[in-house]
Amino acid sequence: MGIEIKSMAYEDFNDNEALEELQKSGSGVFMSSLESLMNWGRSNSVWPLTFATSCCGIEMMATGGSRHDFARFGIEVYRASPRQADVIVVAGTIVRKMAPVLKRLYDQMADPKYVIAMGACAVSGGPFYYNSYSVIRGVDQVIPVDVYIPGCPPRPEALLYGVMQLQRKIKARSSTKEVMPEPIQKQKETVEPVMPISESAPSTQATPPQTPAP
Amino acid sequence: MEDTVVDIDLKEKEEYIINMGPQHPSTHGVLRFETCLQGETVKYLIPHCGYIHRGIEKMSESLTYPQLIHLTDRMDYLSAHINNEAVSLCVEKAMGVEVSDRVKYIRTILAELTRIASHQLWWSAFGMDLGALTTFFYGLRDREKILDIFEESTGARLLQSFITPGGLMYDVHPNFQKRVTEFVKYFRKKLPEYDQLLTDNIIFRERTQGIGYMSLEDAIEFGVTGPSGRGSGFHCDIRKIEPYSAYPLVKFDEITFDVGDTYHRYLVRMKEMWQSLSIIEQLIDGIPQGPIMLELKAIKAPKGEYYQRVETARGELGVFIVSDGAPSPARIHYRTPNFSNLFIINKISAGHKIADLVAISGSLDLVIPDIDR
Amino acid sequence: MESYQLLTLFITAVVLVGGAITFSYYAAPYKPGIVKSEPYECGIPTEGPTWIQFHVGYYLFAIIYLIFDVETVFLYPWAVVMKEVGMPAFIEALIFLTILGLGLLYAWKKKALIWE
Amino acid sequence: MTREELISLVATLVPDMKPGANKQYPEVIVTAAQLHELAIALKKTPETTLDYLFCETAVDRKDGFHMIYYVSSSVLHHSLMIRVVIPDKLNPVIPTVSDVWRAAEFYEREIFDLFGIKFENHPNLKRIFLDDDWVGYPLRKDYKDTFTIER
Repeated sequence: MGIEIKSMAYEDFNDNEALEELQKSGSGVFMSSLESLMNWGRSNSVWPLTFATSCCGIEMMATGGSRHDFARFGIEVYRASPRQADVIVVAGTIVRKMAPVLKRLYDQMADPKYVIAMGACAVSGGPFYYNSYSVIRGVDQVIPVDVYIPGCPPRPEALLYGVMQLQRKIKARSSTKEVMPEPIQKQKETVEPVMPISESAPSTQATPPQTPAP
Repeated sequence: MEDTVVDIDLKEKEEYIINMGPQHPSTHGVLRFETCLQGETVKYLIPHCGYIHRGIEKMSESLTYPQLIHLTDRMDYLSAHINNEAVSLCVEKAMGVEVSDRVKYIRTILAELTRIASHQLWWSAFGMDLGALTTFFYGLRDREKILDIFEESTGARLLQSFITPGGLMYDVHPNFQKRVTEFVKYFRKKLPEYDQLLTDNIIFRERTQGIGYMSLEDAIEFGVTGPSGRGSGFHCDIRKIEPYSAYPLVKFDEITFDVGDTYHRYLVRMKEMWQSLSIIEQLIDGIPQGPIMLELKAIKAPKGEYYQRVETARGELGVFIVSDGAPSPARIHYRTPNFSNLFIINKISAGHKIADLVAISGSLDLVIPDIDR
Repeated sequence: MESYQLLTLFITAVVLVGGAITFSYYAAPYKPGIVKSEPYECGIPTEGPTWIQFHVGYYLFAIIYLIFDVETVFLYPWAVVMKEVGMPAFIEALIFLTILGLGLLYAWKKKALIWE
Repeated sequence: MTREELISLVATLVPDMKPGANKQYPEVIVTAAQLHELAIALKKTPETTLDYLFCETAVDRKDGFHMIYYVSSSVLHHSLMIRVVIPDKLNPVIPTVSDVWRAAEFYEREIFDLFGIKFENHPNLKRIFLDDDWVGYPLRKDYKDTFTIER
């Protein structure tokens, strides 16, 4: 039907300079060949958790279908339980009632674990940023995110590109020695609204109820 | 004298509560079933929703009418065109305007293509619910053909926001007609494959026949519409009761069975795909020429209350607009099909095994953001 | 010559399995947590205790199935050598099967096969 | 039955009912007290058999909450719209119709959740979408919270 996915050589893939420096400057320790072997193994078999809340879930299923095949990139199967999943692809809107559930799912995943924020709703609240009383504006307020994929819903190719970026990120850092980065708890004191609201005090950002830190 | 095994386990008969919770492969989204189990049989079941409640009705009160369509197709994302068509028809009814025949034809063809695509995805997910992985690849392979047609004409695969109040966003692609006829010819050969794979499969029949019986009175009492209601003989097809767009011009019959078990809800959807194909064939060659957008000064609904009923892939969607004459609605309520189809699950799955509960909730074909809005 | 082959086979088996386990034990990042050790139930804290008694019927069905499953496993090597050994092997198998048949009869009489 | 017959029949059941202004469906305006036995009567009388409640919703108007019931007959294929005005906005209460139409049980839970309208002898009146400890009722016009970012 006329849509080919243009292939890309691995070398000219370094449009993401930050990852390249991280690899060259080394993550503070000499990445032994054993380390890079493990990272090669981990990055090429990242199993996602079946976690889809709304429309992006359908595009994730279409990516799992036979046309934009996920399994070519090592995402062989969607594991149903977080115990056997490596990456949690947050596909869809996260609302305030769902935030503690997502936090609990993330905590119950086995290390090393990664997060892909798929779709505008997971990245920043998407079409529900304004005037919605229950949507969490961005998943990184709940769990630390590794790769953001914009789009509403993002095309399957965008999800594949996001997964490739995650694989490069896994290869670039050693996950055994270095402590995993703590979740970027954006304790936003004040939210700078795009347009000043009439009354003076800008609305403070009430962060969602956090489960007590372990 | 001999204490048979059955007497020993009196103590172990108490029930326990298991959450088929928000993150579960067979709830097709973030819906939580708090099931009380005794052994493997479901005693009762409490559905908890709200895990994807985004407050669309509150948001719609601050959006203008053309902006509404960007939220309605994110409610039931598998019948995106039909949701947008519902809002557009309601606003056009409020303004008392009538779209051209070309727009009516194209809207109905897109709606029927969406219905087929939605049934294909339901069929692949339903097969996977019962453990047949092959249906996933067959169903999505054919669905990609429809998504290519949508993408070529509207620019987006899943959520198109193409049908706006007053007509269409832009005209369809020149070879829209060629590709749709191509698809219909292709899919008429492929649909019998679906039947061979699942409908005639003895394991599938064993898992679905006689399971989850829903009587006609229950269907009417709970307001279960769409293929789930028609599986029990409830004549609720809005395309027949209150025809809109180009439905008065086409001949098709409303599929209903009186048996009301999971297998017949499945059969209703399979036969509906044939009906949708014949509707498209009756319309695709006769798309008249005409303007695709009405020249309107401003899309404003005059003061009053308006209601529009539309038949989506899952049932009857009602759009209720209360307008004060402002460009944005004073109140808008979406009577979504999934909200009414959901709550009968406790009545029809009590006493079944938990594996049957998965089959029953699959046969109801629930899309959860449509429940929570 | 025979014993060497067996020895090397045994050693490579132990080395492979032991190596895999110890390597993954040291290589995997280990971060225990309170929430991580709690039982997983679709993202919701479980209601009530999770270590509850199941119906005894499950256990009985499982055990009876296991007996006859192992029985068929024993019959496979027997079937391979049955032709060379001839009649005595056949009689031994019959005795073996009748013993297990008696076990089945006992379970049947004790109504272990009835699902309430 | 046509529009006028339906309205006249309802007039016989509920003498002081006022016909509404809706052009699409025949509309009747009744008070909260008469609602319940009107619902039972409409469902029972063979000429109407309005047994399918396809939409029940609430609207926050200036003169109070308007409860709107769309009922239709699955056999005779005619519909009727019933409107009940609840002037008291601080403590809105209305009798439930969930014993007449089972679907109303969950429509009313949603209306209670988003509007705060209480329904007398409703089997299980709890919030359906929001958390139980949520403060306020979002779909009211005067709902304000610090979480929403207005535009």
